[in-house]
Amino acid sequence: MNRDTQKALSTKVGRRSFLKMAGIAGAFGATSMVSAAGVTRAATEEEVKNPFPGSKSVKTVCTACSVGCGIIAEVQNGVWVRQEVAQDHPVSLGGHCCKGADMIDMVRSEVRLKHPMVKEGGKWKRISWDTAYERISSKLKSIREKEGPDATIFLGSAKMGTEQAYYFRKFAAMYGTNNIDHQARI
Amino acid sequence: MKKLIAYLLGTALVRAGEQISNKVPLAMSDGGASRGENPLASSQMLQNILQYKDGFGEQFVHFQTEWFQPLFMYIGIGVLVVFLLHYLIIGPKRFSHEGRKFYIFSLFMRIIHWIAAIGFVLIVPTGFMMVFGDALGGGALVRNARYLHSIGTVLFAISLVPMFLAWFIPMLPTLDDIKWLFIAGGYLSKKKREIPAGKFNAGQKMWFWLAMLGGLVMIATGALMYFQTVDVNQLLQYVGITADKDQIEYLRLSAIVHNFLGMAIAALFITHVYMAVFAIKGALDSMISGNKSEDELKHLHSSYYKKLIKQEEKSSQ
Amino acid sequence: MSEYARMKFYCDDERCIECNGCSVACDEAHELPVGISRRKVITLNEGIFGKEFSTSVACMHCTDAPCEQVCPVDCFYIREDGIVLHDKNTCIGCGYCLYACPFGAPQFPKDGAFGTRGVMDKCTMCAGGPEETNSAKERELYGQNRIAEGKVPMCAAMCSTKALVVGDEQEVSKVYRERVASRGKGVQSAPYGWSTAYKN
Amino acid sequence: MTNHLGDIQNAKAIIIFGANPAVNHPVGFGHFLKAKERNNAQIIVVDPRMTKTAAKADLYAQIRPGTDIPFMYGMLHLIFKNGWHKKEFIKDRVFGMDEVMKEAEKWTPEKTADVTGVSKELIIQITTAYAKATPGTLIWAMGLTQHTIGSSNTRLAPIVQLALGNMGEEGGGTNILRGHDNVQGATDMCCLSHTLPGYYGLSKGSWGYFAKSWGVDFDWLKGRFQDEKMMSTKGYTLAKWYSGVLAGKPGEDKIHGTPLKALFVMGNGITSISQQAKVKEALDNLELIVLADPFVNEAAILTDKQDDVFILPAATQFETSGSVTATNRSAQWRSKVVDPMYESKTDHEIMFDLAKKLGFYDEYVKGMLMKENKKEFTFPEDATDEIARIIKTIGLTGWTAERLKKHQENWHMFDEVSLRGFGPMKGEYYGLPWPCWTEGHSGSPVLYDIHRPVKEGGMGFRNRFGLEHDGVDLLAGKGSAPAHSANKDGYAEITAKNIEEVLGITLTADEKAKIGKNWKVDTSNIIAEKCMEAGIAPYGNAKARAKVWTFPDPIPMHREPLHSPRPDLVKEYPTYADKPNHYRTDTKYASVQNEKDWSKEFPINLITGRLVNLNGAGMENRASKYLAKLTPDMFCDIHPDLAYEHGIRNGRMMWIHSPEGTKIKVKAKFSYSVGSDRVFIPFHFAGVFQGKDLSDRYPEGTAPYSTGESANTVTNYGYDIITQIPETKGGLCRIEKA
Repeated sequence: MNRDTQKALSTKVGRRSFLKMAGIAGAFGATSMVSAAGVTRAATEEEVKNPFPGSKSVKTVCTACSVGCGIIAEVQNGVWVRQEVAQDHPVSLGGHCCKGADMIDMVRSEVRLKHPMVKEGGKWKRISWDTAYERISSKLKSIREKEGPDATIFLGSAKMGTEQAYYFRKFAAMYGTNNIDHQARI
Repeated sequence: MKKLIAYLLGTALVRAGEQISNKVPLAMSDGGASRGENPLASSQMLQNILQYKDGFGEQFVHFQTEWFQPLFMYIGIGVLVVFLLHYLIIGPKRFSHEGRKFYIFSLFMRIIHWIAAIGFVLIVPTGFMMVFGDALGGGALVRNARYLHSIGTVLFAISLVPMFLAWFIPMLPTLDDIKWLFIAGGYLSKKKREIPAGKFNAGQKMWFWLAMLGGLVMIATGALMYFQTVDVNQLLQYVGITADKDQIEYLRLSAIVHNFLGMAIAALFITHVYMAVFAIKGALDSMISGNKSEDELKHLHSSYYKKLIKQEEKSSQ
Repeated sequence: MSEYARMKFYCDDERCIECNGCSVACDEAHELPVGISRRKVITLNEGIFGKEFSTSVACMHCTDAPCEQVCPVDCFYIREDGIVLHDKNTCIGCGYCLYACPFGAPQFPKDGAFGTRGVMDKCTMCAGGPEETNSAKERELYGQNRIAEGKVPMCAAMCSTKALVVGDEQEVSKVYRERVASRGKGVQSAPYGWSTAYKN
Repeated sequence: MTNHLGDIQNAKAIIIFGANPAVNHPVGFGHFLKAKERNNAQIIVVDPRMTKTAAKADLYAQIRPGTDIPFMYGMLHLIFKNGWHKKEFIKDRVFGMDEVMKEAEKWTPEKTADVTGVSKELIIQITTAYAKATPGTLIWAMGLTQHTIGSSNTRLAPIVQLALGNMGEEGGGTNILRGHDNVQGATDMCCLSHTLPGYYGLSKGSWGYFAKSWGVDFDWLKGRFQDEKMMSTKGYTLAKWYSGVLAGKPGEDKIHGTPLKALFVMGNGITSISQQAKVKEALDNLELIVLADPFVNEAAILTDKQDDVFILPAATQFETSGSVTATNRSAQWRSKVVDPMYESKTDHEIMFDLAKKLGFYDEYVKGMLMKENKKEFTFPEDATDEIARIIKTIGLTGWTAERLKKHQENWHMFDEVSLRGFGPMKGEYYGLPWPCWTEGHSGSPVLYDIHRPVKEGGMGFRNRFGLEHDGVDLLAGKGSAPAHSANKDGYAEITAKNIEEVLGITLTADEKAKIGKNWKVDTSNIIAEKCMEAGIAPYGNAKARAKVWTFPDPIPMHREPLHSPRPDLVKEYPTYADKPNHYRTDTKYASVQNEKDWSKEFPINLITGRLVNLNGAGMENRASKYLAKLTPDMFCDIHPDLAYEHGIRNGRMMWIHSPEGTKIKVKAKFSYSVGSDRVFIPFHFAGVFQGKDLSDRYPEGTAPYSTGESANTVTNYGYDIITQIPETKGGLCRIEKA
């Protein structure tokens, strides 16, 4: 079968741009755009450059492990639309393992908890934050009064930010107990 | 499933099977193939890259790019041209449809035949559509043709077993067939004479055996290409055959076989249609009503006719 | 032709650690259905010291791509930079490209009519497809078009150990030669899989 | 981690004990591979399992679980015998090495081979390769710590490095790979039951310092506690909190303190800690369970408790901002990507709201307002500054929110290998690895490095345990001070009293009035500033202790795991005596080990570990379809030979039984990565308990894409003698076909 590649190229590829790219080992080579003549309307600069017009890039750090790989998050209208590559990060050089590559999915996961819940009589029941706070604090208060502050244990997290971890420790201190721990213990 | 097969095949094969599944695959991080998932995603993929030239891959590419489309074209056009010429030069055979009728095909058989026929009517043209998909521009048209191709196959597959069981005895070769072949069934002459043939002539037998056995192969290869990830090694293991070719090789082989065999079947299918509809006027009627006229039977299936008459005489005595 | 770069993939099996970063980065970037992995990481001889190695496999965007040759509906097209793409509107999902492919790259989701096999999906080297560049339609059918944005394909950009390299043939060869030389372990003529993909 | 990931590229040899960076820290492992390419560094892996890391190694020793100490002593034996140790370094900078030498003499290659199961030749080969290539870096992770002798393991590894003079060197050091993204930060902030933030102890003095720094009255704070004694008593730990609930039940460990009634968990996968059956029982017996997580904490699924189980949707770290400390002590600023999704709230918001309800909100947040006497605070920036203001012990003074943000904005201005900054970031190291003594300090990329001045990250070892012990000087030897130091020798930690003498300066009266008692509580930061000028490390310059005289084993000693496959060695290397009141609970050692010969009934070593696509208890990753599809089922790596003995087939189900009588049902996966005397299971699964599928218990629409048995249902009893870290890497089990 003869294939008219040339024909395919001129009709299908005509309006896109080619570039000489050196996407190699972290080097984000300069891209020289060599564009071919268009058959239909040429894509505007904005369309070609940014599929999410008006989005902003936010620098942040992966939450999977302690390597601390950089992440650039593209946010459009308050929605995290794309996880970009932090190719210039000094430790990760844009690299990610599968967990890191999937951070955006963790945030957007469909199975996230969506509202506070309580188990009552073995059934999960949706409650408001106010109700949750009210019920938790009154229960904590009564346990604290009856059994003392040491009848409660606080298990914090190595997934918190440093400030949050500090405030978690402080929370236990002001609650009045040293029953506090987190994953560094394992 | 395995238990059932074990029961059917006896324990020896099962023991063989056990040895196979206890055999340690060298590469176990295979994307789940060892857990009975997609065998196409197995670690064998890597070896396949290196062994590409040794396997059917290059041959498939060669056949598909150089052979299949032209061959189908020659066959399609060739057969049609031959029959057109035959029709114009020699012309159709005409038999008297007056007079006595013989009830040849039972209702059940006719139904079976027409199921198969509808199947073929779906399969063959859609097959051609896929082969010449580029000329048709691909897309939804050819994609739907592909789906119809599968649906046709289901119809054909339904008819296959009853048809085989009902007809395979009269379809067995006889001496008449050699004679029939020598005179090419008498189709090359305008003369009306008695052609040596039983209930089915040698041409019909060829078609029958090709459609049945070839059809089986077509169904198997087609189904494999359709389902793609049905683990062939596993299937072979169930019937006691140890094989360790990679899935993709089976697929490639299937594609090659399916195309070549498809050409033969397509050719004979067209022939069959031509014979039934154009070459022998009124032949179609026997598959509709079940009756064949005495004239036709006497000439085209002379041995069978004689046998029928003899039986008649016997029963009337 | 020479005016343009010739884009190639190279996976360094001395560096690949089967972290699946490339594979998930790809799944995620193009929001692929779960049944599809445009890129797979494969490990051989797992657990055997000195013999185990891993590598990442996807469409290599071959020279004279066999998939393009065998396609019965001619849905493939090859860009001047060597990227092999296809038109999903033309594809009929027959599977011939898979049989022709040495790398097992073409994938078939179960999203056709009546839950049957749908049209083919494969690595686009993040270059989208024939739809309008960066249009919603293009993204839906083929995923991101990072090449048009001047960005590195996702898998290589996110490779954790920089085992997977993509780019102009010259550049990739340079990286390859540098690594082979610095390891001081004999010189292989070309990266793994290249002789099959690029006939050189 | 004394050095940092990029610095590993400077190593000439890399030895990895009980860590699997190729799986757990893939991006970090890239630097290892580069060391191999650039430096021709040999990678040596000592691990019970042929891991993905070992696949890239030049030498690999398949060690018997729990025998790292014998292996390291075996190495030390050869090092000392061949004179490969750095004698000057040991003399000037190490205390107690002579006793280590004495112990090492016993560990001949033959002896070591017998105990560890590694051939004599390989031990010699590995030691030679490692000792001769300097600098060499030593890596470890959970494979070394999760043992009854975990703390001894983590002491002997640095001793090996000290003997070879690899500490304080670029390309050397002991590099411990932390697990979660902010284990380092959360640990520095001491969400721990035995310390206060910055590793300040629980003494009255520390509490006093914090009360003052938080702007609260000490007596008020004391009043929050049961009494002053409990204020200074270590609490229950994550590892053994269940004992606090189950106290008093027959057969349970006794407790010394109030029994637990309520559990408040924030972002902690407690389905991934050992003794799951006990954890479940404890959960069932609590009065209140509060679980705050972005996903369902599977503790809620595990428990049979029918009432008062609260699950609160917490925001992920991408829905808030703040700093996070990487494994190399570098802080990075996370900017907020999106607002909390759905109804979720950030962790701190939940804490603040609860503090309001519990009536201590004003005291709680006051620390953020103190620096500039503000009326309102901004979280987290003001919290970052609060931490910088208070935490001196590890030198967080320089970690102001402003500096950390600047580092993030300019992360492209740092070198990969040295972390050194360029341009606007000149004179600073990326993330200001602590100690970062002052607001102008560069950060310290390599700990204990005396080749550079203190203000550029140099320092000796900390003076923490007095000036002498048993008549031996604990301060560093002559000439072993950091470069450009006013004091060339060892010196004590800096206090208001000795500052003038050690630094050779005179303070003004004003300074004297402002200065704190010592460098740890000097909120005026005069001590640190003066020290920088004089090139003095505020914490002193002392010897590293190879011998810790207060520990049960002053120098690290081998002790067999509680459940050992070698009864003969149990007699020779018995474990500790049972320890009463260990973090409020009695903890069993000898009584378990001597109960019976466990190896008869449970002949197979059980090892657990991580998978690349999951982390921790795995909930957040199993909630991603792309990650879940990589390992859809819980499985067990088993050698085909072992499987064959038990009639287990590849891909079929099998049972694993623990000595505690618990069991799990998992899929067998044939693998050569484990020998035929051990099996490996990953610990990221939950949602199935002892063969029973619990997936119907997830609230609607929250079930992850894959569930499975928790490995920690069958990990054995056993806890570290110092830290109470559970022994999950050295247990026994029995397997059978399911």
